[in-house]
Amino acid sequence: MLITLVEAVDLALARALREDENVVVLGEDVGRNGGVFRATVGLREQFGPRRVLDTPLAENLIAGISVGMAAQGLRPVAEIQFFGFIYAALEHLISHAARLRNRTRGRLTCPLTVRVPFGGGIHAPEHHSESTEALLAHIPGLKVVAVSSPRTAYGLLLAAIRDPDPVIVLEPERLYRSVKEEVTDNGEALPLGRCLTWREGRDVTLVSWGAMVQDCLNAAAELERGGISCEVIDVASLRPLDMATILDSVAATGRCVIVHEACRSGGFGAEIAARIAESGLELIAPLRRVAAPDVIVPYLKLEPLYLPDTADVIAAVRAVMEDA
Amino acid sequence: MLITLVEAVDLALARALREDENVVVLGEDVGRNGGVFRATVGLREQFGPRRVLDTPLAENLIAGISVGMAAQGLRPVAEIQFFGFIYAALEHLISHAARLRNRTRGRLTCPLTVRVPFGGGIHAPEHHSESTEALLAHIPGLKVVAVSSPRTAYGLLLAAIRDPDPVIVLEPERLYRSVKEEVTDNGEALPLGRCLTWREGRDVTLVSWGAMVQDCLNAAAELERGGISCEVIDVASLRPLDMATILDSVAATGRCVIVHEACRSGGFGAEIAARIAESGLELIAPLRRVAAPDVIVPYLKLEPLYLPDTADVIAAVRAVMEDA
Amino acid sequence: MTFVRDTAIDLPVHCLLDADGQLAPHTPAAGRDPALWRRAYAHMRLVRRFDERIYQLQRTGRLGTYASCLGQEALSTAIGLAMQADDVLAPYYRDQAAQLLRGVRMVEILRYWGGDERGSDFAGPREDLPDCVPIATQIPHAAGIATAIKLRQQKRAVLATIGDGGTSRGDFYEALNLAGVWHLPLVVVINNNQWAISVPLSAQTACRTLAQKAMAAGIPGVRVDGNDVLAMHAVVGEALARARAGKGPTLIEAITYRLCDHTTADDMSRYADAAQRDAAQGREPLRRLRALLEREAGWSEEDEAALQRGQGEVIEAAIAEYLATPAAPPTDMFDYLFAELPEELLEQRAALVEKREQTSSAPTAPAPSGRGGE
Amino acid sequence: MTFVRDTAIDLPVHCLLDADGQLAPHTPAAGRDPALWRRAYAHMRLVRRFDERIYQLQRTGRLGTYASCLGQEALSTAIGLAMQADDVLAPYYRDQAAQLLRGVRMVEILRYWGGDERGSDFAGPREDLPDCVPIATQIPHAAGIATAIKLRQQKRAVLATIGDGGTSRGDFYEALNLAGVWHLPLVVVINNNQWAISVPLSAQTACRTLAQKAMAAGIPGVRVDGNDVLAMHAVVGEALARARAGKGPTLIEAITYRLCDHTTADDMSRYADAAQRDAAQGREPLRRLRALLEREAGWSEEDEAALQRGQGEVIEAAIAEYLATPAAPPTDMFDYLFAELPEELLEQRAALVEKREQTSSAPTAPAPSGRGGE
Ligand SMILES: Cc1ncc(C[n+]2csc(CCOP(=O)(O)OP(=O)(O)O)c2C)c(N)n1
Ligand SMILES: Cc1ncc(C[n+]2csc(CCOP(=O)(O)OP(=O)(O)O)c2C)c(N)n1
Ligand SMILES: [Mg+2]
Ligand SMILES: [Mg+2]
Repeated sequence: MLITLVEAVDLALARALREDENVVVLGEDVGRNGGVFRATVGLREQFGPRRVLDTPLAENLIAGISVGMAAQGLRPVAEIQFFGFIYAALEHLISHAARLRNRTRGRLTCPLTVRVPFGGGIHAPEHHSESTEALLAHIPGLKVVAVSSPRTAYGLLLAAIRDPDPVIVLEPERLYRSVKEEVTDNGEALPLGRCLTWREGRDVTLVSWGAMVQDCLNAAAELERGGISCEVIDVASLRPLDMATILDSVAATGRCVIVHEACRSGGFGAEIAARIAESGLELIAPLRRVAAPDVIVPYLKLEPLYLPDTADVIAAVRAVMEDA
Repeated sequence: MLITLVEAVDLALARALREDENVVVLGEDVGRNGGVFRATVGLREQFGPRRVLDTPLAENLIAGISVGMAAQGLRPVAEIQFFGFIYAALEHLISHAARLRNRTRGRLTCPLTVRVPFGGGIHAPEHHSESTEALLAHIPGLKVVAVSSPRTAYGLLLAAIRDPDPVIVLEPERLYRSVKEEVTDNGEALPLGRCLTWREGRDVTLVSWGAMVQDCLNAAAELERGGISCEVIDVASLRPLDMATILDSVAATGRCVIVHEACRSGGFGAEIAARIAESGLELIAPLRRVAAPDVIVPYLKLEPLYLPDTADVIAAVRAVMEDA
Repeated sequence: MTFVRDTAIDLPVHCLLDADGQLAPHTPAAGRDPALWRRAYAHMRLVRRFDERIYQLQRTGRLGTYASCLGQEALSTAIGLAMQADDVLAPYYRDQAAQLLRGVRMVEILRYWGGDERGSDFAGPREDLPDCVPIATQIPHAAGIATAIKLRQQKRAVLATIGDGGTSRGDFYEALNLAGVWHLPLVVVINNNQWAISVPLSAQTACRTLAQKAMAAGIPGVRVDGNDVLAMHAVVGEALARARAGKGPTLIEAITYRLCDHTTADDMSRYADAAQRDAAQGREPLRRLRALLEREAGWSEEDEAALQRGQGEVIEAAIAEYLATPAAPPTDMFDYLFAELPEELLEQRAALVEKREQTSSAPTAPAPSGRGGE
Repeated sequence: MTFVRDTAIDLPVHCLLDADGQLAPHTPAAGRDPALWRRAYAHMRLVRRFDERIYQLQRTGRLGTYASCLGQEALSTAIGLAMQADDVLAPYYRDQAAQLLRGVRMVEILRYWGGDERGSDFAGPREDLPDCVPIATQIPHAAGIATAIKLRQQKRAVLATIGDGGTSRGDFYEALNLAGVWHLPLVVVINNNQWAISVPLSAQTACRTLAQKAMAAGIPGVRVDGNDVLAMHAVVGEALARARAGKGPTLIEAITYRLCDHTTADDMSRYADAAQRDAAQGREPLRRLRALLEREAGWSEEDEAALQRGQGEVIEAAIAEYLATPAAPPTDMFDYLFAELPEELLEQRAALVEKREQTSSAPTAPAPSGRGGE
């Protein structure tokens, strides 16, 4: 069926709830309300209030109880309403979820999924457009995936829920309703830890995740017309990172532009750039990053100028083509 | 006088308390006890309980009230007892301290200093040896400095306290008492946002911060005997980052090894590597990073094998010398 | 014998002006002053009208997501009336009424909700905190401000507001506990409007009252009818006076009802029972104060009409000023980050200027807001 | 009239066995059973001796920083005795007594404090949480476990412990509030040992009692003499039975005194008054239970000597096993990170193996601990 990204999330959640009685969905407004983004619509009605829990308003608590639930073998799927509110949950994610298996040498584990809408572009209030995923991607013991379309949302979310370890799933807010795709509800997960190459190309490798994948695809289509051929890689899984796919592509094209919505410095693009630099690959032109500037996400009036966009990607590709 | 790093911290705090009545020291056990590391010894006796405050046990609260105090023009100097406990404070640091000036277009500001012992090597319990400074270095609106010796502790801490914006000061636990240095209590701050070049060299640029600076210096001394000349740069200020000094050095040596104690992937070394890669500098050999592996800091029995050390730095330098 | 017993206590709900506009016999002198009634009524009326207009602006794409304060004007008005100029307000996002009384300009409020940081650069109350979005985090800030005031031995108070949902977050308890042990000049007012977006109070806590949460901090907790501006004024006034006089903090639970969607991005009909809302309508604050005014102070239809006419003009002028606000320079996003822009960022700032020039057609006014989450 | 009033309540401190070893007349039958007295006494004696030996091991560099439970053995022993095997314990770091009763082995405890993760792979209580270092974070975990139990409609309870300092952290309140509203089978026991490192309770909160913090969650709060193992056993037993029976959560404040430095890295003399500590010595748990045993159950010097001899052997055997523990393979730091090691990390793992081989002289036993902070 042709559905939006948010519908794909809902579909995957329903599938997961159906196939495993240990799956429990929890968070603020996920039950009666069906989620502020409508990602959990109908789940409470269908699976009942023991499977879909409206929690009190406390992100630290949501993460903390999820760890305890997971230690008992449940598979909590927690929603943090917006990425800007995940900070209060970090202690439990970093100091506990990521460590429970290691700390107990495998006696207790933490099969937890945390879903978080991230990124800007929906004209939301302050703190509703953050994308500081680099904070999570630095933490040993966490897996971090970013979806970029209805299909990847369905497949990666299912993979995350079935994974025996904690996985953070980042869902780009501005793609929730803006793209539709044919999704078959066949229960097939996408693999974690694998890049997805959406477009093959000869001249430049574009590496991206989340909402910016769409900008990369748009840019590639536009550049094609001017005779520049871009390979578009959707990192999909920030950690574990499938660097082999990226390096193979960059080895072939000799040029790389890394694109993310988060602010530049210390963004996860730096890690990819560092690994390319360490690899010793001889590039035709120095790699480039397209990213937001190192400033606080502005309120909505200035947000359009802050967010990197298709034009920025195109400009960067042109620049690496000229650099050589 | 010849003093340890922790004594230098104490000295700088006393100086700051003396020179500005708005300076207030706060945290867990900083008063009556003089701090669990003894970094605040004597301050409560000297400046009284209105200037040196023992808070209840709550890192989120410490950060939160510091924002409020700073908004009133005080200059709170908060201690988070160990870096592993800063996670609970992140929401206030990221969503408020870093943003107050911007959010109010300069009406309210946040002249806050947060001191945090970080890093391993003191055989402490779990969570007492973390160095996830990359989380902070990614946040627009925060300044992040790492001290590496008694003198830099004194100078950078004073600079941080006098700075009109929030500054996180990272103090390496294993250097607190292991090195002594001549420090003059003259109230002279070191500049924020400047690398410190501790040793000049021709062949390789070593870029590091915190405790690893000592390892780099040790490695450089050792390598010198074998005829390899290393330039040792102490980044000192992760944000703002003085990339010019690093790039100048790397341009001259043509080789770079970035050294940090934090785990490799998504560590702040990645940002430095990315900027070198973007710079287009032609290196003689690909840059390398020396870092901890991407695993959870082990308990003390395995910690020695986890921490990067002088031997790792030497090995990396030898490797870049051979790579060419 | 059993050791584990219920330790619930009963706290009365203070009310001076009942739902029918009858004044309680024990109303203190201040609450009997028709000048206060008129001032409070006029302000609540202004806020309600302003709120409606903001809602319309949002619906026509001239403003971002907006959180209405419909039906909750009394509590915030009482706060604004009870506070002194040198007290400090740490609001959440339904405190339009208090903010206006403290000197925040309408156009500033419009700019804030319109997505313009300049809206929080209040010309008036320079020390007040801006609206706080991350729930409950304003309470530690308020405690920090109160700490500064206490350390400096000033006779000022800090007042922070929070929703019922916000009382579930650690920030709230941690800060109240500190206020207790440091005996801070802090008043925390809970707007218990019965909902946190879609989560009803009964799913938020097992406490029969939110005021009793004060006991976890060893401080007084008081319940008051938040739709009764006179009781609110009396209670908040007393708590503030205590704070200023060094008598320590107070927690106030003000009982209201959210007579509107959570924000413009919400649809209350999805989760709320219409009958409950209708019942709450009967307790809303304006009607009852108007009844009192009519009965006891000769308030007439003409008075009402004149009031509304005057207010309409004020509001429209503010809206016109808002809509005519020149766009902020995009470089503002760099220029208020630090006291001084680090060299590191000069290049990025220059790149922004360039991008701006290339895309001078870029929309700087907000596009109509879609389903922006809450 | 005034509206703001003190809302303090008085909660009695339950005590059955007083400081002189006298049994209260209202002691329930279970508390009158000499078999319980003997079992509790023997265990507390074991724990005290074990604790002393661990301290010595730390001082001679064979173990990392250690948190003693000296003088607080009763509370944890009572917990261990009152819990059923299929209940779940979420301990903090002074629960050696309860852990041992639940089947955690001495050698596991030694390994944990010796800096070896394998110490938390309990052979015994597989569902119990390991020691929790970040203060108060175990309380939400315990609430999560209780949620799982409740969702699965099992008749089990979860018991979590926390220090008095820990009650200042948001985690504590957030989780209690949830336990209240979800009616979870959770018992939280506060070891109110009067100190959080150097911070006395009076600087931690203005509350007269910590039990009253339960009122912020709408759940029962009980105070008990934590050095009275019989009262503790009765209260904890009742709370656990309630939890298992679906009657909801309980908060228990157990009043003790930390008769030791905070940890081996601390020096209490820097901040604590020796006289206060001496006074507390008179209320310590072992002496009073022994007085009861001697008076009412014919406990003799010979009984005592035999007990101590037997226990000494058990402890020394555990220590010998600890010291003979083969070093863990360094690759363990990779091998328990995830169910399956991601490819990404294979190279790093190989590098570690190589480094290990090159530096086979690397110390794997801990060097003597310096001033390791707390
Ligand atoms: C930390 C945090 N989590 C979630 C949100 C999203 N959110 C905005 S308002 C709200 C409900 C607040 O309810 P309440 O505190 O009762 O205040 P009310 O809106 O009812 O006045 C939520 C969950 C937020 N702003 N901050
Ligand atoms: C989140 C966090 N902050 C700080 C510390 C350091 N620390 C360890 S124990 C302790 C005091 C705890 O006091 P209390 O809760 O009363 O327990 P007690 O040790 O007295 O039994 C502190 C501050 C920590 N472990 N975790
Ligand atoms: Mg509410
Ligand atoms: Mg204690």
